[in-house]
Amino acid sequence: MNSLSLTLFDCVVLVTLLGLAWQLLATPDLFKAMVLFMSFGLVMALAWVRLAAPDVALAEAALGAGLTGPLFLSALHRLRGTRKGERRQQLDSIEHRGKIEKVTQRTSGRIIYLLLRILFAGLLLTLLVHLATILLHVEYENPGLGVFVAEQQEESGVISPVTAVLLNFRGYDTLLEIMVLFVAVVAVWSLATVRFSEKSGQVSPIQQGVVRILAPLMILVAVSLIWQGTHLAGGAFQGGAVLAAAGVLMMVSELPWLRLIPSLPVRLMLVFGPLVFLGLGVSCLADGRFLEYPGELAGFLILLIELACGLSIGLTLACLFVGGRPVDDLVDRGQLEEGS
Amino acid sequence: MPTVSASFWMVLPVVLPLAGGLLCFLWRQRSLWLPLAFALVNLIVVIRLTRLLLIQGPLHYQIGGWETPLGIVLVLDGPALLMLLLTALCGAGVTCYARGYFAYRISAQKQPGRHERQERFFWPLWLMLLAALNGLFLSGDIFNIYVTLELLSISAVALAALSGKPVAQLASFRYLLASLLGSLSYLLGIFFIYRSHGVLDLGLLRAVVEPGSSMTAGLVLMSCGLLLKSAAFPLHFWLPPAHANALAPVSAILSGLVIKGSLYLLFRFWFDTFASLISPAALNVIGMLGILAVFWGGILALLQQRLKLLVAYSTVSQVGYFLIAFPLAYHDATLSVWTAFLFMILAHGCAKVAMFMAAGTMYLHSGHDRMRDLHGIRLVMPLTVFAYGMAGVNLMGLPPSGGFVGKWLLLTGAFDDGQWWWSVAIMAGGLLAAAYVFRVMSPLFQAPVGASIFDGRPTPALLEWPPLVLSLIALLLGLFAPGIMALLTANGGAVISGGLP
Amino acid sequence: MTVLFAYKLGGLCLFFMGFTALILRSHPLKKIMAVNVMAAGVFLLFIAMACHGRVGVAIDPVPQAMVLTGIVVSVSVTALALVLACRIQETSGGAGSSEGEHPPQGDS
Amino acid sequence: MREVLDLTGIVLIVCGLPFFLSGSLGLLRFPDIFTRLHALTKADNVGLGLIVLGLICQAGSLFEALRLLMVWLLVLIASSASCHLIARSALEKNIKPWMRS
Amino acid sequence: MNGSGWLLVLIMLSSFVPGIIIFGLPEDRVRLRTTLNLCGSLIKIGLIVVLNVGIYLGYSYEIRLPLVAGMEVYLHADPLSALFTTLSSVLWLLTTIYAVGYLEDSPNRSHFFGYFSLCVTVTIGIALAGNLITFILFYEMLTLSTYPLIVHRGTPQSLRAGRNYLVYTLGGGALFFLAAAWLQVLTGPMDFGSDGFASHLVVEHGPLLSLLFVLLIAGVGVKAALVPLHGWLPQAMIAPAPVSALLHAVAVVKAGAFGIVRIVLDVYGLENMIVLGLLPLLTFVATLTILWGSFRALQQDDLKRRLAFSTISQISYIGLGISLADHRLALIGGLVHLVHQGIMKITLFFCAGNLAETLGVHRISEMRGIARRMPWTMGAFTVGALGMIGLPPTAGFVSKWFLGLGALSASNWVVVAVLMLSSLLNAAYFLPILITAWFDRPVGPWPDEKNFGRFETRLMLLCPPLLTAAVVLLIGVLAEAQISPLAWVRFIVEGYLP
Repeated sequence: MNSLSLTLFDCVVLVTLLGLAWQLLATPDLFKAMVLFMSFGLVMALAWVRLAAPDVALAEAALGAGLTGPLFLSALHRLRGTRKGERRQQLDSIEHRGKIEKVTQRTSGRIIYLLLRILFAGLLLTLLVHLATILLHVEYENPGLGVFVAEQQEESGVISPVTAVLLNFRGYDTLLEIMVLFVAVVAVWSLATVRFSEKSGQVSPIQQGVVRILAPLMILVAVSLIWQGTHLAGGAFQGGAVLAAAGVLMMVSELPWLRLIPSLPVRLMLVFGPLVFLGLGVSCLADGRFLEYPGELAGFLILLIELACGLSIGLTLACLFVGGRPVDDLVDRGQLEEGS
Repeated sequence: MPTVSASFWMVLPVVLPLAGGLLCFLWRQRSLWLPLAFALVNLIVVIRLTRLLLIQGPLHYQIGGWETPLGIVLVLDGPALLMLLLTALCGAGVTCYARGYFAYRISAQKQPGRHERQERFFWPLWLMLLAALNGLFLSGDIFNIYVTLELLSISAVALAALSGKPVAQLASFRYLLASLLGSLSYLLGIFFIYRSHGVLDLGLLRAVVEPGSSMTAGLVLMSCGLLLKSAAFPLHFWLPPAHANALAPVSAILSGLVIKGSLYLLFRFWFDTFASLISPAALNVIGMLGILAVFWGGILALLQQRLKLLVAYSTVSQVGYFLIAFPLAYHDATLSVWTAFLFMILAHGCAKVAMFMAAGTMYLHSGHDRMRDLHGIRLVMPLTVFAYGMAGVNLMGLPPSGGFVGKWLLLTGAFDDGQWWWSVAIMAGGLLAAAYVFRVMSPLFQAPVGASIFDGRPTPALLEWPPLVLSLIALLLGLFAPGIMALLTANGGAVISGGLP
Repeated sequence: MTVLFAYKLGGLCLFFMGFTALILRSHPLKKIMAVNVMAAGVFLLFIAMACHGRVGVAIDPVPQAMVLTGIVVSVSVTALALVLACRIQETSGGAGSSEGEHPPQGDS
Repeated sequence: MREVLDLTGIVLIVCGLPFFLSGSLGLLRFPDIFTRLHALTKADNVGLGLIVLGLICQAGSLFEALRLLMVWLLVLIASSASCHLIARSALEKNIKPWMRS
Repeated sequence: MNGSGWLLVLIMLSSFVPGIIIFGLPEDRVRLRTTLNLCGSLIKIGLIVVLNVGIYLGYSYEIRLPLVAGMEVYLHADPLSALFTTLSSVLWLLTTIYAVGYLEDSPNRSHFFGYFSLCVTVTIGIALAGNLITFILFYEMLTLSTYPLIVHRGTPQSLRAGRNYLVYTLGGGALFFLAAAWLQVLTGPMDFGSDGFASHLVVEHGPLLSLLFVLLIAGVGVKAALVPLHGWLPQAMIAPAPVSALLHAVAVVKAGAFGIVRIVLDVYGLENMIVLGLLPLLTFVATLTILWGSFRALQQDDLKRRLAFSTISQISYIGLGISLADHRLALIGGLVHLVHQGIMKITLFFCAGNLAETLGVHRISEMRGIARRMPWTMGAFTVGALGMIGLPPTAGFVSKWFLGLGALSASNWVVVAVLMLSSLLNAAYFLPILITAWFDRPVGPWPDEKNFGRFETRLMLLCPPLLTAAVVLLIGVLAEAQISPLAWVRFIVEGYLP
């Protein structure tokens, strides 16, 4: 009975996932697609829970749904803000829409286009079926690396196996991954300057009040998630995401002091986590190997790294959401002169 | 203790540029000499590693001290070291050139602030890219390779968009999507491989790999991703606009180094790790794609009006050559084909970097790169034109360049196997390359007609010498062959060392 | 076992749905979303593999760690892609850019 | 004691479910944004409250019970605030409330 | 006995190093540049004298640099290469002197002389190449280093000529490269002078080897201007006169002809050539080229164009001699023509350059009575032209005499006829020039006359042709002397046909 209902639940989750994905990809309405995308992320988190991956579920809820959704929304807002008149065409030209339309005006063109689509769909379907049959028929009895993780868990200094893998056994991957985040921020900064909406005075007092209550709470949650990472689900990424969410909330509510944060402290904080990780890794070189934590200190060092990285990750994600460098960062000289 | 010291040197090519990138971002005022120092130190480290390799043979290094099935291993063997060497050399060249490039533009004072900003963001991104490349070549773990690939492509995209032109941004957006698609395909491939054997380490994989549909599916997916990332023929659509519209040092990096990363991986997977899965049919398909790429890229390069686009299309064409090496390697997956492949990669890397740098200098001076209107530029910057020509010799595969050695080895390989038809394509491609190289040289040699509007300032040494030196290295690469062979055979004869025994 | 297979199949379907949309949709935001859906599909495959459903065998944390890495990477790439898309819109529109940047010209 | 708690829990949860159902129905069937908000928040708050209470009956420790309660409280705050914001932006966009017509 | 291989390297460096230095010199350092050039070529000639003596005494000079498996750079001096080296370096000295005078006021001289030195270095490399790979190495580099010289003026015409040159030579180079790679796979790495490959291959791969021979000859034939592949040469006469001299006498065409000799004698070997029956093919192409070149030369009014077509025809005498190589006398005639043709043709081009530079005369129709204005130049021209026709006592007579004897001893009447016909044709296109220059009265002013004081033209322009004309007469008269090209060629032939 129990397993049957769970199976049913799984099926519902899966069907919802696929349906949502189909809808969000098919709908022409961008806003609807965003909303569907966020719900897609949440259902995804449910699926992770069902698949016994609480760490991933937390990360998905915080990052995949919690942060990516607002990212999309703010991007849409930004696009719509500049999207007036003839500029509307710029983005559509990415796919040479016009050409296709011209081709499809003729009957022969339309038929060929249709045939191409059928061919494409057929190809993909064949591929899908092929891969699925491989998954169904070719089964392997290898236990994966779980056995090794379990064997060496005690040496890793932490209790949670996922954290052990992330920060100790395969800490090098994680180091590079944090660098990916960092590069993303540098890239975003190189592209644009931050901007705030003009109507800061109109933020609802209720919103501000709620944010004032929620933000400290969220920071608390974030820290606890990071700390909890050593023995339960959680860790730097999840905690950082919650931290970022707090930041995003504050920014959306246009708290006045946020505009004034200068570039240098932000840069310091951004670099802090990666630098601590890298530095601790290198300091291990002194009497061992790169990223080889001395046995008794391993747990402490991992917690230290998680804290430092969690802070930086939070700030990184918030910066990604803001979508530009701080206003005082490398201003055009010409612009300054115009201003003065 | 020798092992500690060896391991110490092995992580440095990754750690140093990472630290450099972080510091350059943090500490902007010093970012003028900081990257230069890091690039040079990187070169020194790699040279030191070369010595270690020659003395000790291939090196393996477990990060964090964890044994292989679980931990990540760095592997340094002949091919990896050569790639590191290429990266370090070109990296040092590009770093010098970029400094000169930005200094020249900043001093022009046309758009105040703009070029300073570009430079400040260029350094951290470039150092991160360098770290990613080094990590990629050293890595012995398929998932770690995925992470380095991501780091590589995200910093490459950011660099490509740096110029701020809408065209460049559009191109880099496409580049981003293409490389994301490639990464995801690669990741899906990892899934199929991990589920078959439960290991990620390349050396262990090579030991356990056996023909089976799951493994094959994984390899195919991974290869598709890598082919997309290296702009193999039908998947090359993103490359020319992205490479041609970026800033000159960035174009050099993208064309000379970045696509080499995925190409190298592809070759390594097919002929080392998963060699037992490869069938002749698959190799022939790849070879056919290569031929198509050679011709398609070459013909399109001939049709271009802009210098940088021409050079970008020539990259498409050259990638074809690397793919032609695949079918020829099948019967003889040993020394000679690895040598041919690596020679071509090294030669093309240096030559393409030099070529884009030279093209960039011409652009700086004339404010455009329409080939018709570049006549007489030889008198203004003879060294740059000379560098361009020498790099072109490499692409044509004329002696004594590295391209010549590679082509010779490919040709003899083709005749050895009795697959002489590839040779026709190889030669025809060389002629096409000659055609498009001299299509540029011809106007450059033309006597100036009327008053040409060149920027009157003298070309700084930093803009002239790096391309010249790199192109000369590429040109004389053939003569360094004994040294390169010594590196390749440092393992006592076998080229590849793979993972831990 | 069958449920896990269903999840894997779902993952594959998501991957291919995303791929189709990536090719066919023209709007950049849609393309970015499609990539995210593809990524979700791959992650689903990994996690379903880790949770092999055999009694007495520990759940494999390595794929979970890989997926965590993947999620973080995909978030950062998504953010970059979104900003890039916005910038394309803004710079190609000429005026109204957030930086008051000079119209780009003669820039290689 | 155990059975009593279990039973209470089940009853509470079963009581909570109709609220969710009606809330969802309202979301789907109500004519305009304000009425939909009304249905959604009202029903969900009570429904969630009942379900949380039901779960508290199952909770192993006081700490866990407190945490569950916190969930409810936070959702209350968040949903009321977001409801307020949605309504506000609807008003700003001059969306007229539905009148029986 | 072994001489040091470093001598060969030194010979190459003696022109390479000045070349590199000259590239870096500023435009106005004329004197330093000239000094460097002359010193380089004098040192080179000195070294080559040492080399020749050494070879004559039986020393062997070689140096190897293995690159990758089956690929090594191998420099090796044998009598044949010594012949070519000597020719090129002596003519280089003269051409350099001439070029200094010719380009006195033109721009971009640093580049010009830099590339010029590179060209000669590479030509010496071709001469000293000891295996096919090394030959290819320098052969392709020759293409590259001559291109800037051809397009030196930068006019649209010269750019077009340069493009044509590249199309022909790079195409030929590709064929050559292909065939060489294939041949190496069949025969294994093979040094020159080893009497060709093992004869059992001929049995196994006869048709393939014939095909490869055709490809190889096509590859070198482009530079040697064999008939269907000669199109670039008349166009390239647009380049300055010293470059024409270089192309026709010192480097390019000669390298092609030298390549034919190497392929026949050293790659395939005479025995294999006879077994494969490929010699008649070469004879056919050579005769065709001789006749076609002469016919076309008849129709030209532009002096340098006529000389270019004459080169096409004359160079094939070498090929003709080689194609009858199983007969000693013909081989001697062919090889000695390599030298004789070079000296005679360079004389003619020097003179043509003088006419153009001093009087602006480019066309034969403008040459009426020109000998009265420039008697010395025209005297030298006359000697060269008579040599080309093959009249005694010039050098041309010697080579034609041996060729004719060879053809007779081979009883190849077609060749005999062709030789006679071509001599007639040569006379037909050279004699009118001489007649109009010496015996017509000048009409009106010269197109673009410059006055150079005491002499009819610059001294540096005048001396080289006079010198070469004297040499043409000398080696004709003293052909049987101890030290003469003929004697050296006999020495070479002893190696091949003992």
